[in-house]
Amino acid sequence: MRPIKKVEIICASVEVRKILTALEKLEVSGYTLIRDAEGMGDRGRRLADEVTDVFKNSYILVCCSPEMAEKISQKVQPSLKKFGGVCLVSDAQWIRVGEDHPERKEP
Amino acid sequence: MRPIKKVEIICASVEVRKILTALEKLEVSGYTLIRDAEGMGDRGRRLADEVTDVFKNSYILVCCSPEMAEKISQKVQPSLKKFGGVCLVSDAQWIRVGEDHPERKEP
Amino acid sequence: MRPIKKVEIICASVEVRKILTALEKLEVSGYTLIRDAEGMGDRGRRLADEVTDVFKNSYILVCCSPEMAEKISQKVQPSLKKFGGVCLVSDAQWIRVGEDHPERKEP
Amino acid sequence: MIDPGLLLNNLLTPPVLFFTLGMAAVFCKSDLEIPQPLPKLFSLYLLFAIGFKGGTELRHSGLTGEVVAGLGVGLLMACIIPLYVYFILRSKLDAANSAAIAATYGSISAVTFIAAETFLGKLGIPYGGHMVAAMALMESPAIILGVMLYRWQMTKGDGDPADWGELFREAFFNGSVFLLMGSLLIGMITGESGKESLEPVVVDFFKGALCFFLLDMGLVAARRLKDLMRAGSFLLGFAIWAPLLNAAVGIALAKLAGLGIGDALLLAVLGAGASYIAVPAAMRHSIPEANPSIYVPMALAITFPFNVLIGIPLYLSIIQWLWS
Amino acid sequence: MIDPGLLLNNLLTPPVLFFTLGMAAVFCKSDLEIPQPLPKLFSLYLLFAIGFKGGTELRHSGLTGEVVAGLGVGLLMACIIPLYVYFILRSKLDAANSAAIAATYGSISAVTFIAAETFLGKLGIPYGGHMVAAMALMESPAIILGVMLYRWQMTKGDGDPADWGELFREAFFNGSVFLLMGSLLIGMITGESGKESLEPVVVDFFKGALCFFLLDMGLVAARRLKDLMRAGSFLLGFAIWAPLLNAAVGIALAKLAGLGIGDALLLAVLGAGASYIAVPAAMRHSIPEANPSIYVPMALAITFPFNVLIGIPLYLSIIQWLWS
Amino acid sequence: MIDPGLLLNNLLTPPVLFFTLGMAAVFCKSDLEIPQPLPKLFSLYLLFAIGFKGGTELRHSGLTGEVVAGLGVGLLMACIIPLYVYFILRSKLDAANSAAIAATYGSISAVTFIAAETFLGKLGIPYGGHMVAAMALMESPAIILGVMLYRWQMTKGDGDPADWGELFREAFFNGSVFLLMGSLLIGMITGESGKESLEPVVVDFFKGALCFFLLDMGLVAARRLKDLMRAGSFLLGFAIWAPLLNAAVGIALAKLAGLGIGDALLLAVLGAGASYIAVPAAMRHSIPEANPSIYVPMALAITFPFNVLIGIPLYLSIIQWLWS
Ligand SMILES: Nc1ncnc2c1ncn2[C@@H]1O[C@H](COP(=O)(O)O)[C@@H](O)[C@H]1O
Ligand SMILES: Nc1ncnc2c1ncn2[C@@H]1O[C@H](COP(=O)(O)O)[C@@H](O)[C@H]1O
Ligand SMILES: Nc1ncnc2c1ncn2[C@@H]1O[C@H](COP(=O)(O)O)[C@@H](O)[C@H]1O
Ligand code: NA
Ligand code: NA
Ligand code: NA
Repeated sequence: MRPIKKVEIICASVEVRKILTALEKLEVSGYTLIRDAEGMGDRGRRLADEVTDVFKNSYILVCCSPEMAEKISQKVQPSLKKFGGVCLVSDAQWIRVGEDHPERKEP
Repeated sequence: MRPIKKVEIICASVEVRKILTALEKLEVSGYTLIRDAEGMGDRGRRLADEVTDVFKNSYILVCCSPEMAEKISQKVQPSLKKFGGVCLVSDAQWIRVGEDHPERKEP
Repeated sequence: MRPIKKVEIICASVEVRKILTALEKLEVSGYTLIRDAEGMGDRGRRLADEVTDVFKNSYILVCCSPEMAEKISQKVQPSLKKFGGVCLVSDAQWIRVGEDHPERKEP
Repeated sequence: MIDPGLLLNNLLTPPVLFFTLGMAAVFCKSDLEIPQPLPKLFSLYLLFAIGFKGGTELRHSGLTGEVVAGLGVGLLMACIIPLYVYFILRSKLDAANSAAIAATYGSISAVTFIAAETFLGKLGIPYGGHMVAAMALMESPAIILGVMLYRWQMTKGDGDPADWGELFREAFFNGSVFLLMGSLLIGMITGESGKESLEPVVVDFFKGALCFFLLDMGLVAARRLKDLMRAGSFLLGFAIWAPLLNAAVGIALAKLAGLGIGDALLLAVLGAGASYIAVPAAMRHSIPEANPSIYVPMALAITFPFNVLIGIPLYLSIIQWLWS
Repeated sequence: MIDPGLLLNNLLTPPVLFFTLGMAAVFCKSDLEIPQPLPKLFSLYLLFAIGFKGGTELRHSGLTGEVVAGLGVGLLMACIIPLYVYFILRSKLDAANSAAIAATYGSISAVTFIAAETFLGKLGIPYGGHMVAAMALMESPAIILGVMLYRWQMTKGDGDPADWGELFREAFFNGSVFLLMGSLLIGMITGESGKESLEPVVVDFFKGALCFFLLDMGLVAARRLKDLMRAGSFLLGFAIWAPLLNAAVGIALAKLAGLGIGDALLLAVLGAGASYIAVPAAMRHSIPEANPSIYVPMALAITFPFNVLIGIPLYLSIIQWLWS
Repeated sequence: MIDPGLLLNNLLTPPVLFFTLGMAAVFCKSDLEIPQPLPKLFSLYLLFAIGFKGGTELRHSGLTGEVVAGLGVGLLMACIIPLYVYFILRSKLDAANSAAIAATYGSISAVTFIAAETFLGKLGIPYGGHMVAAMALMESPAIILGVMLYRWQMTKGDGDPADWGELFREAFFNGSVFLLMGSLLIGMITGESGKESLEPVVVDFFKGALCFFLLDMGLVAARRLKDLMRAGSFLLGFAIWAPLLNAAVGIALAKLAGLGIGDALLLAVLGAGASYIAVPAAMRHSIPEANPSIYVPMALAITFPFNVLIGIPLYLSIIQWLWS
């Protein structure tokens, strides 16, 4: 059991690729993405009902250290500013298993 | 960085329209909706495996002030009571961009 | 309004069935499942883009007492260890309706 | 009374076999599944195809006496069934659940209807395209009646006036009713030329889509069987004998109205079928006090399989015997 | 000037009627919906089918003078329209939105094109398969031009060099452009034998899929109508007269290039159509300062219905009158 | 040895070209994608169609000596391949990954099989419908054998007895195996009459769906290529020479059993193909210690493209040379 920061990002679907790349560059240990989310905000409704993803949001969750949370929220600011979205940080306990999982063993 | 309340509502999919309308009437600044969720609760399993949405849940997230959180949870009580569901309130930091985004400029 | 623990589990989709069964055996009062999630972690990317669910995650949310949260996180450890995933516990207020909902009345 | 040849003839068609395969998958604990929204695609397609075909045929036949008789008898049946079902159930159940089940059994099951059409097609027995119109007309009245019965019972009428508008919208502009009606209308408007242009999709593609959809229905029906144990043996039994009773009413009315064998079977099946798409969606809003874990599995996991596997050939046997 | 027979002939085809049905569903507050990603399936299918068919026909016809003329005129038009649209709009709008709308109207609408093809097919008027190639070629230039206009305005050129590569990727390798181009190429490569093997899917299935897709377009267009109120009356009007103007340019160019009636209509429709798939996706990345709640609903909720319901028969009336 | 005419004949068919288009889209960084669950729709459809067709043909031919030979040889092969693959790999890999890869290569790839059928169809070379039954039978044994090898190695047998039941369920009632087997059975039961009613869906629609599915496979395979770098050069090479070796075994067995050219090719392809649907799903549960980021991309991103692009015409060249 380890206290961590939960960073939740709701962003425009068109920005997901860039944001995930940014997260990987920051070397986060992992992230989870729920691709299809709708929403309403300052920029009006996004109903996700078109064939293009222009009016669609996605939800990204990152569990990380407070320092990393700080870095992430800095990093995604410009995208959220341009394309809309929300970045939330909250506290949680990560009940994580040891690092000795089998798939790590290189063949 | 601004402390806010995170209101999470899990509700019957058939009620989503009404709840979103209620949120808009309360003039929340925004919300996010994940339309497809399954679940189990006092009313049994909802497997979301039918062509009708009768046994399906949806997930709604609203970030707002404590007062608004109070209002929202009052407002959704009757629907949750009739159709089942959960309303959670927790704390988070909203790392939000300034309000000067371009799409606001009316043409 | 009642303080509760929010247990969030991100697990391999192939494990969802087993984990839900485990939760039901522990007699949780309910859970919510978002079936389609992608992610990245120690075991690489899971893009959820194949016809098999081998590289896909799911998201499970359980609201419960601290004791139950403890039991759940113990229970899911082996699965998360073998198949990857995350288990988070955080605090929230459950604004839950009374138990007198109509569907309970047996016919 | 049921002709074993007919029964076999029905059981050994691909759609029915795929339904059985779906049920078998659940019993074998196979992980076979048809993820959403694929079943929705097939259900939308079936409504579109059957509505459109019915419309073109209605245009072709015109508004003959036979057509009027079929529609009239259908509507009549849709108003009778919910009434007696409600009063039968009230002896054992509360008003909300009785009303919801009455609406469920008073309305129709499009897929059961399609299975009956397919069965008639296979046997080469003719039937009228206007029966699709009858089906479309029969979907809504039961919803209205069910809710009226319930509100009447509750007397106090806590309903604000807007409620009734909402109810009629639910009943008539419900997604599946709307698509069926709309496609029927478009079929009527475009007639021959429309039929030609959509033939490959509406006709050739139909049986395959039906097989797929029934495969999914089999999966869902089998999964729901467990839920039914909760409903108690009275309701389990009801889910079998209600279709029998309602089919009998349909057959009697068809005989009185002088319909042909094909149309009589379709009418019987419209009576026997219970709605698991349009009605549950409407009941959820209009009678939230009723428990969907009762009325949905009854329609879906018992009445539907019963009709598709045994009911259809049984009703046809009876009709052939009565009409001959 | 519009021939009422033609208008009716267009309005009463299944695809147009299903579009209307979709709009009606929203106005009646029906809960009919076609959940994602089903609309994506139909949109991918339509691009695949139209590209492949066009390719096989192009292979069949070869690179004749007529083909070269069609492609050349199409490309020319795709470069002119964004320019004048941009300068017209700049008088009232900021650079970002002007550029995005210019790209939207300079590019094409595949479904409008398909509706025009279907309409010609119904009337038995011949047209060249190479017009699909023209369409494919016309999708990207407007994107490039729109962004160039915008960046030129901003002068400062805050763009890091990589930006242009990104832009060209957006313009030419955009999902829908890529699939259309790729299917066209594959159609050209496989020719007759490919056509034969895919005929049932690419031809027979086409009209049905079109109906379904248009049903969804109707739903989405009607939902977006509200958003348009924000856009103000200038842009509302623009969404009607821009297609008229652009169609006129297309017709004039077609006349000058000596195209036949069918090809002239298709060219007019390529001019008149506004993109609501490829361009919005590209603009979102390349001109994020523009507001998609303006340019998408203009194209989708006004220009598209206008073209499909009235524009196509109107342009044809004019062409028939000018060509005769 | 490979006949360049055959190679071209294979490379220039729509399905193979669409596969290439999918790979190209990823290399060009296009954002083209086929969102879930659409690929699942096509994969379910292909299993349904191929199973059903095979069943009707099996019914037609009956249980002749040829059929028995085909099935027997197929089953034999499905038991041999996992064994030698396992022991080859054990020299370099741990037991878990060796066993999982052995199961992957011992099982079959339905889409590779379909591509081979399509190729034979195009060349007009006859083949037996019972080979689909052989395919269905060959899917499970490799799963069982792989897990047995692994458990035998671990000796301690930490398995509670229930485990074996679970394993057999995974192997035989796996979604894709179940649908294939079920459709085959339904095809056998309904025979001619079933075939007629489903012909448009099962036959006419087939090639188009195959193109779409292969487009998606191209996208996924190309995305996975990067993951493979992790796997190391031994496994990369293995993913090429294993299909060659297994095809050779298949060809040898076909020769011994006296199969015709068409059936021999299908058997070779059943040997050469590696499973990326049924087996990974089963291995994930039964050998969680094995790394799916190794065995899935090997099968999907190397062996599959190799077989579809080069393998099939290569095996046919060899067979034609040996059989003549
Ligand atoms: N207060 C809020 N609570 C939850 N989600 C929000 C909120 N505001 C915005 N969002 C989400 O962020 C997206 C973009 O917001 P905006 O930039 O305000 O238009 C919306 O479509 C919502 O999905
Ligand atoms: N304890 C819980 N934790 C998480 N989700 C719950 C819980 N209880 C209920 N739910 C969700 O709320 C829905 C309706 O619950 P109920 O009203 O208890 O039947 C369920 O289908 C779940 O999705
Ligand atoms: N730090 C993290 N934050 C959010 N999600 C994570 C994190 N680490 C892992 N995950 C999720 O858990 C899955 C399995 O992780 P792993 O076991 O680390 O490969 C990933 O695919 C992610 O969806
Ligand atoms: Na009925
Ligand atoms: Na245009
Ligand atoms: Na193999």
